[in-house]
Amino acid sequence: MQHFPILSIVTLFLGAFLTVIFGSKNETVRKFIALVASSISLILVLMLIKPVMIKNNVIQYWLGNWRPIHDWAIGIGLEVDALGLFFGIIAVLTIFLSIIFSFKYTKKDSETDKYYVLFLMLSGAVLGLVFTGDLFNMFVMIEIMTFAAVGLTAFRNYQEGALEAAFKYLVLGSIGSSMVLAGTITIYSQVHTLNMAQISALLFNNLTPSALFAFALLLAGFSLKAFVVPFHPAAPDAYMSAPSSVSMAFSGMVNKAGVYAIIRLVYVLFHAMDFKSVQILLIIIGTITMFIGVTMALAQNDFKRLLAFHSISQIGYVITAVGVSTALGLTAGLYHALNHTLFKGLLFLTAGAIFYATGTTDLNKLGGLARKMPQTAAIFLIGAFSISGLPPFNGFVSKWLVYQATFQANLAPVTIIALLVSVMTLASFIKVAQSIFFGQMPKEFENVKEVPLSMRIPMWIMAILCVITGVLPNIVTKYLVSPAVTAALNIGKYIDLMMGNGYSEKILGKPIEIPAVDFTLAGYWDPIAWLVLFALLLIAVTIVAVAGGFNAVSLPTEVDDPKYDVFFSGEASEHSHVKGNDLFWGLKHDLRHYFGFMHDAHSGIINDYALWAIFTTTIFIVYIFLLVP
Amino acid sequence: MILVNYIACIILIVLGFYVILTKKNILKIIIGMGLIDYGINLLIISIGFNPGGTAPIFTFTELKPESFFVDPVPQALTLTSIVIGACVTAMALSLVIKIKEKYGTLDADKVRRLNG
Amino acid sequence: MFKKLIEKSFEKSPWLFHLNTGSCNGCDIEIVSVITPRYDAERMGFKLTGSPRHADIILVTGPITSQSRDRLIRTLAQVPDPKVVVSIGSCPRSTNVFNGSYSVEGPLDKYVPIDVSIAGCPPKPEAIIDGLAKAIEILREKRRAMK
Amino acid sequence: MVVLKYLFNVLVFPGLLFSALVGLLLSGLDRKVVARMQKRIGPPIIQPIYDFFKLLGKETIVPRAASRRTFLYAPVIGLLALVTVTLFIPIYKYTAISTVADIIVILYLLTIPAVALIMGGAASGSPYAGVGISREMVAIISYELPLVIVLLTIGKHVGMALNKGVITFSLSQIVSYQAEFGPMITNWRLIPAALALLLIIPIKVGSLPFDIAEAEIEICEGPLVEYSGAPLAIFKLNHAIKMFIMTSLFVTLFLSGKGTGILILDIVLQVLLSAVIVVISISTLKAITARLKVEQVLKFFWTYPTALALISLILVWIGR
Repeated sequence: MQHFPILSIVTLFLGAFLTVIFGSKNETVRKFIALVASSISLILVLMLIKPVMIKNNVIQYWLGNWRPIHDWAIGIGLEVDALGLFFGIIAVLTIFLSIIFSFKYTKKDSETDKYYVLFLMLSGAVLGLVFTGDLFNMFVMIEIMTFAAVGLTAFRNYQEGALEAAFKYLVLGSIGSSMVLAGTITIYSQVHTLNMAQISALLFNNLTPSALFAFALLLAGFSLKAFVVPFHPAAPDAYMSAPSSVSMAFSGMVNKAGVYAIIRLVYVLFHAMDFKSVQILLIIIGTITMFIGVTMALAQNDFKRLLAFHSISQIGYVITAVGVSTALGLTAGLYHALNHTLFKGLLFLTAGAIFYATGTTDLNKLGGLARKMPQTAAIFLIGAFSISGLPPFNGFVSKWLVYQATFQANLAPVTIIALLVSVMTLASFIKVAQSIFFGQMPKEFENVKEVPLSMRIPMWIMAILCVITGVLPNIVTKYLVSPAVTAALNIGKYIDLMMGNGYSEKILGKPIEIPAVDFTLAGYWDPIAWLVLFALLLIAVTIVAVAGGFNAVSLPTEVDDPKYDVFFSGEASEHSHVKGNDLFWGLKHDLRHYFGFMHDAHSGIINDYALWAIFTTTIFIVYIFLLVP
Repeated sequence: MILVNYIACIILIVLGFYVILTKKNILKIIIGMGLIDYGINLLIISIGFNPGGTAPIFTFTELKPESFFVDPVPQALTLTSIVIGACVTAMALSLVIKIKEKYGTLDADKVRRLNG
Repeated sequence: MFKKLIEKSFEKSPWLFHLNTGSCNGCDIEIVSVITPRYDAERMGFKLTGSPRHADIILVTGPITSQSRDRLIRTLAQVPDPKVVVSIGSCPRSTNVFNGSYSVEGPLDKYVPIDVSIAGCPPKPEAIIDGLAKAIEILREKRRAMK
Repeated sequence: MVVLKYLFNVLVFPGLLFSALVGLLLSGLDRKVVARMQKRIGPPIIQPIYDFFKLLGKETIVPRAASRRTFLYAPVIGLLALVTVTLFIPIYKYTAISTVADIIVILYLLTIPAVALIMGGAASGSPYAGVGISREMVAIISYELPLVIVLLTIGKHVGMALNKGVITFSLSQIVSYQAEFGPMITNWRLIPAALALLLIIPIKVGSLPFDIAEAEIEICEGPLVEYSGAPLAIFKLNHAIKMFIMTSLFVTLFLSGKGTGILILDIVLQVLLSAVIVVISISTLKAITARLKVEQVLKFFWTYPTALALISLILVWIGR
């Protein structure tokens, strides 16, 4: 059980190297290696749940058996506590489903062995980042992750803008990594160790200016990896041009890794959450990310670019909840991160399915696909309803916890913006539903077929998970979210492992207890009663339908009878489908100055994006130097 | 004496940022990224410097209690960082070649089909 | 179990759909005046609807011009059963003064069986209301026949 | 035994039967009052019940371009959500189901009927429905902001008084607050919020000045253009129940109190007060104004009601 973390990481990297050696020739070997590697790491991480989550002890593993000598860490250690494992489970789940989806999805692409190598490298790096206990190791894993991500973004280089997106991602990514490196080194100059547990023990309330400088740099670097608003422009381009199974992994794992790094940095390394100013900084960033993400998404014309902006705005939710550093806030943040991975992954897979079936994801060209692809439409609706937070689905519970947390922390404006953003999310997904799935179908999609089964299985798995996490909030929180919150808030156990027992008791005091998220807190009347209620009502309505003398529904016959044509005030019903940017004219007209400004602000020039990144880093540094001590 | 190293690092990093921000030619942007990397590598090395220490390379026989070394850990970190810097530059250059093929120009103002 | 109630409600809430096939708007103003406070057809449950799918009674005015002919047929086909066709004014009955013109395609009953025909050019609102009352009777017969 | 109670609650008392009947009567009253204001006699009060049953008897046509299942199930889902909401709204002291967090659950459950209407319209595949959907969504975005601020204000106000400053989201606590301190409307700080909610009710119900989504003449009833027969009847029923819910929510939030203690009298009192609110907010506005343009709706709702609600939020915030 001691070796599971390192084994799960190594199997993925080993899978990558084996694919290079054996997989380059034929397809099945390559797929087999990828499947075996991801399923092994899935099983290993899931077996870690019992010891870490339930009995909540922290697993430590020293690479190369470089044990600390008279308790000074010299080797690289993996420390898996509940927080790390929570994000590990999210990552492993996304990897497994994405690989299954990509078997058929990349059938039309050439050189797919390069795809599997890069994807396994990406997944190994994310798992490594989540399990590592060493700051420099975290930097190396971030670097590998960015590297693989850039390679995968440019995978379909024939696609419009893929190369440009990859280049911008690389430049911004390397700026972020340099900041993380500089931050790591400044901490090292301060405490002369790289082990995170030891750093947090030594840095406990003796924050010298250089430590603050390191904190600002690390915060900027990690929020660039999590694509928080000032740093976000590389994300929509990258998500749009990468294959959908990869952009599902991006929005499921890569920005979650950034969020994990921020939580680890802010809660565990620097105990910065005791300072009110750091909380306000995170909340401001989160709220801005939320609002700009969704308003940009409303104005998009491409399905995947719209989804990319939604990932950014949902990460804004998570960061705001994490910024509200009460136990309820962190529970809301982590629960929303889990839900986000599920429904966003689902939506990216539906985007992939549409791209696979029709060859385009442009909202202005598609229409009426629900009749040809009924299952994809049903799955899309589940994803759309859960992201916009309608009750029976999982978005409702986590967004509801975010509202409660923010409002109880006396942040009324944040709650109001959060609720407004939630409605705008609903608006943009109605726009997508109308322009892609409903309405009239253009001629060229007549012979569109449903996607093959191996692509639909991961979609159905995710849809069911979406509903489960929505209907059973107390089980999910008890076994997954609350242990992670305890691990993040009272870090005594994490430090004791390294510095010997009782060390943290002296400096940190008693651990903070965590409120159990029960139904009333989760804004629910217990879900089983929901199901009973819905069943009762369905029966009632059918009784009324049957007895009430309803006449049979007259369905359209094959013959060309105008009775079943759509009412065009008398005209012959030619193809006129209200789609893409015909919708929400009223909103766009009223906010046209705002939308215009936003459109020009995302100019696409790499220098502007770099300017934003560096400008916001300076703001972080100045803010933290002025306000924190 | 060590202060000169720190000032050199700062100059290198600021120069790198300046190049990334202002130069429109994407090749120069890559050079800018390289500059930042080298600045930080110099920073790492100069952090681990103990005045009067010798290089931390020894065999067990030579290890005497009074032998005084420079801190070896940052030097290990620099190795990885240099390798990463090299790979990033290599990847960026391959992307630039493909961009030149596809867009026909290296000017950042023209390579902006994805915007808004 | 609601059969009797449904039948009674057909009599109580007939919804109208006004279809203008090139009329001189004399009859159209009369139809609208039927809903004004003075004659107030709404007290008997009449209501003008926007879409033929919601309508029970279709008021057709005007001599069927060539332009509006197939539109007339298509819209009438899109009305769910039971439906009643009421022609307002003498144009649909006999293309009135426009008879023999190159663009007029003859009286309404060439295309669809008319249930109630209200004469007059334009018919007085009282005549229209009386015609609609008869139309309600026919609607109720059609509903009973349909079941 | 509990299932029987739920069955009764869902099907009869606050659920389907009661709210449908009262909703239809309220919309009949609304049409009658508007007619009277235009010096017309107007239809009998039970006219909507006749409309409902007549539509039940009509033939249901499913257009060729429609995706059948969503087209037929959308109204039923809207009805389910609406009936669930009626269980949460307390009538003076009696509530069918009261959880800690009623306001936000109601807020979200009230979006489901609007989404059901949108899904139904989208599934019908008609361009009129497409335009109707986009207007309906703009309407939702426009009224969500002030509605949220009003609900948070009341929650904060009651929270400050009852459970030591922490906001309360539970309606039963709000009713018990009003039982102690008298109806909320008497508190001068909350009058702007009451005005804002009065302005929100017409657009939430979709009545005339703001019914940009179902404009009869412009876009032939918007999302409902392809509906006929039973689904249309259920949508009209949703429309009526929404009117009852919004007005009784207003009564619960601003006009409730100790009540008479006997359940039957409480119910009658609640329905009467809701009828008064219908006359004040929906009918008068419908009789006086004409339909707004699409962007005017958003501009209107993000300025006047939001400003009113913010005023009372700030007043409450600095109140204690």
